[in-house]
Amino acid sequence: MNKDTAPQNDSLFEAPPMGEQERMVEAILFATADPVSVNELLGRMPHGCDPAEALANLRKRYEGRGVNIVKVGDGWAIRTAPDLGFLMQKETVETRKLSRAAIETLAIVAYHQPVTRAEIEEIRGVSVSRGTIDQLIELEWIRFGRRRMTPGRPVTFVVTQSFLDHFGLESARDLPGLKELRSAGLLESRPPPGLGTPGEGDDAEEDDDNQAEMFED
Amino acid sequence: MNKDTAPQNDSLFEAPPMGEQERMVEAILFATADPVSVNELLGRMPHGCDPAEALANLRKRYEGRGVNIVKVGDGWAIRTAPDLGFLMQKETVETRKLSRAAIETLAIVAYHQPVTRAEIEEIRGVSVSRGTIDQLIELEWIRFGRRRMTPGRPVTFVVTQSFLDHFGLESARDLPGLKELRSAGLLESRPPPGLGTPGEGDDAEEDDDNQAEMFED
Amino acid sequence: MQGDEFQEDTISVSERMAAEALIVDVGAFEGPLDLLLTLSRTQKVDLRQISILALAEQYLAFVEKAKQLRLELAADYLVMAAWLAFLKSRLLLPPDPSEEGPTGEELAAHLAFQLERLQAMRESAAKLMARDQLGRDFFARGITEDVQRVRRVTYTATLLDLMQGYARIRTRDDFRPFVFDRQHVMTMEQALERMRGLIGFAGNWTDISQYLPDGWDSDSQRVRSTTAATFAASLELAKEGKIEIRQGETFAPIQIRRKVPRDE
Repeated sequence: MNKDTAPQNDSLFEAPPMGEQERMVEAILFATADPVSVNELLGRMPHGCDPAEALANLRKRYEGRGVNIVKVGDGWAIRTAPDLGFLMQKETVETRKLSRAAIETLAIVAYHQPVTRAEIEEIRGVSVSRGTIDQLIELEWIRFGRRRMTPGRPVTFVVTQSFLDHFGLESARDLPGLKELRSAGLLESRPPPGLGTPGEGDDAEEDDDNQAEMFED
Repeated sequence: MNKDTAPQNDSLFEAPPMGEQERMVEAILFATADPVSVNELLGRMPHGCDPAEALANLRKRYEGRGVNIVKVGDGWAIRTAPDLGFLMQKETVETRKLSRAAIETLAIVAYHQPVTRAEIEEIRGVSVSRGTIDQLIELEWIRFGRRRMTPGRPVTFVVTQSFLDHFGLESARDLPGLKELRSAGLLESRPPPGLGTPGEGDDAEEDDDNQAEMFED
Repeated sequence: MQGDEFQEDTISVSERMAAEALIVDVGAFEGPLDLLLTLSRTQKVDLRQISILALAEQYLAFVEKAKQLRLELAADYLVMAAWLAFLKSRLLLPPDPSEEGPTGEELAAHLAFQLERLQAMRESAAKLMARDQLGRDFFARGITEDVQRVRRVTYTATLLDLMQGYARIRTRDDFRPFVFDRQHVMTMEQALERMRGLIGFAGNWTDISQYLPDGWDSDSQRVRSTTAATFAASLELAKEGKIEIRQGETFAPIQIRRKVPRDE
């Protein structure tokens, strides 16, 4: 130990016992905002102390504990044991109602899967924001299905097992049909729309294409 | 331990051994400067843990060490041993010197809580400036308590966990001399006989009201 | 200086010096109660045994001196002086039975209580500030690890929400022609629904390809989908006993006809 760097404190007093020195190092490492070098310890502890030894003892003492004494650059610091890092996350769970856009999009995917984004937009009559899709994917309620083998090869969306679990369905086919919805009073009673052929032009594929591109970027 | 407050983690796994739990509590307490409640520990540790027991063990382990585990209100924190403060001159944060009015007001809130502004004024015999209350609130040493259910429903003030932390108190019951003051009847709110104390008329209640309103705006 | 001291024999030297000091420091007092507490120290007794009458006289003397020195005293000092003069008269005069309100003794006792309480709070404040303090005598963690707050938002939706959402879309606009959602795919259910409407007229064996909807014969994907759906629907209808189905040989056209109920 280079004693020269120690301040010339009152050398009439003997250095504190090693146990005390360990306490001191412990307190300094704990309270100091930055890693502390041995020289710094030497400067802060009473004259005659041997911080290097105290540090070595202390280091041993903290071996295998919840926090360890680790070397950071030239200094020493107390740090959480690496295997306990997961405790430093605090999860707060907040329950929110799904937005109307998300519910509708989810319903369309469930009833029409596999379905492209363009198709969802066509059914909803409004564009579907990327965020809505992302949110449903993040919730693990929808996932990407196969790409549609049409020009532009748009991605499709399908519902997931999580979705079925959440809504207590065995399969998406268990979703009540329009008739049931109607008889349950969920649909206005109205003559069922004919099983019409697509009213859209033949350029539907092109639309799909464009929108798929929009979606991609 | 009230296990009900634990998040419903996967209960298929057994709780970690007590030694591991101690390590976890140690890591969590070391990581933050603020006291952590048992409930918070419970929420952050794996399901089935008993943080109260782990805390008790850990507290024993740190007895006489350079840092100690101390109780602060509902929470637990690690603090350097008070006898080692001299090592920490570098860490000392220059705190704004509190005025006499602020110190007295703080003491009155601590010993008489919950206490209204009018009661503080009656005890000190002078009006309490807005700045004094603001300063104490800013220091996070006092906070609003419940409204008093008297006419005017004045707000009350109580001390905070930060206050306890700052002055090294486990709870407000540990305030120095509290018992003596109570047995001497000095913490009772004793209404002035008949005519009331000087400066306060019979409309003391109205005063209360006004002051509460003054404070509110 | 010394002559003055002997002339005023009602108060001691120290008391008078204290009073003078008080007057000089009048601005340092935090109101009349603070002044009274300071004055009470000159009695050098426990606050519980304090003579309120003597204190009232001290205070009145102080106010008198302040007036002589033409010091501006705040209104509350004068209010207190008036109140103490009233208290003094009550304490000195025998109680008047016709007079209502608290006795002089009661008022004096309360003032003594207030003084004692203020004193106690001052002492407590001093004890509090003398304690070891965080950041001065003991210290918190220097390197803090922020607890990463992972805010997990769970979204809920019920099956009802889902169905209502779907119903909402499907019933939104009356005038929009029904659009088949998947332009190139026909489901068995759709084919079935279509065929149920047509099968009633199919008395004779008819090629299944005749049942394919208009407009689905141009695109190969559409043809595949609608053929498969129609075929599956035919099987379903045959299972239900609604139609009969036949195929001459492998890859030969599949024909269907309405199954005539036995009693017909």
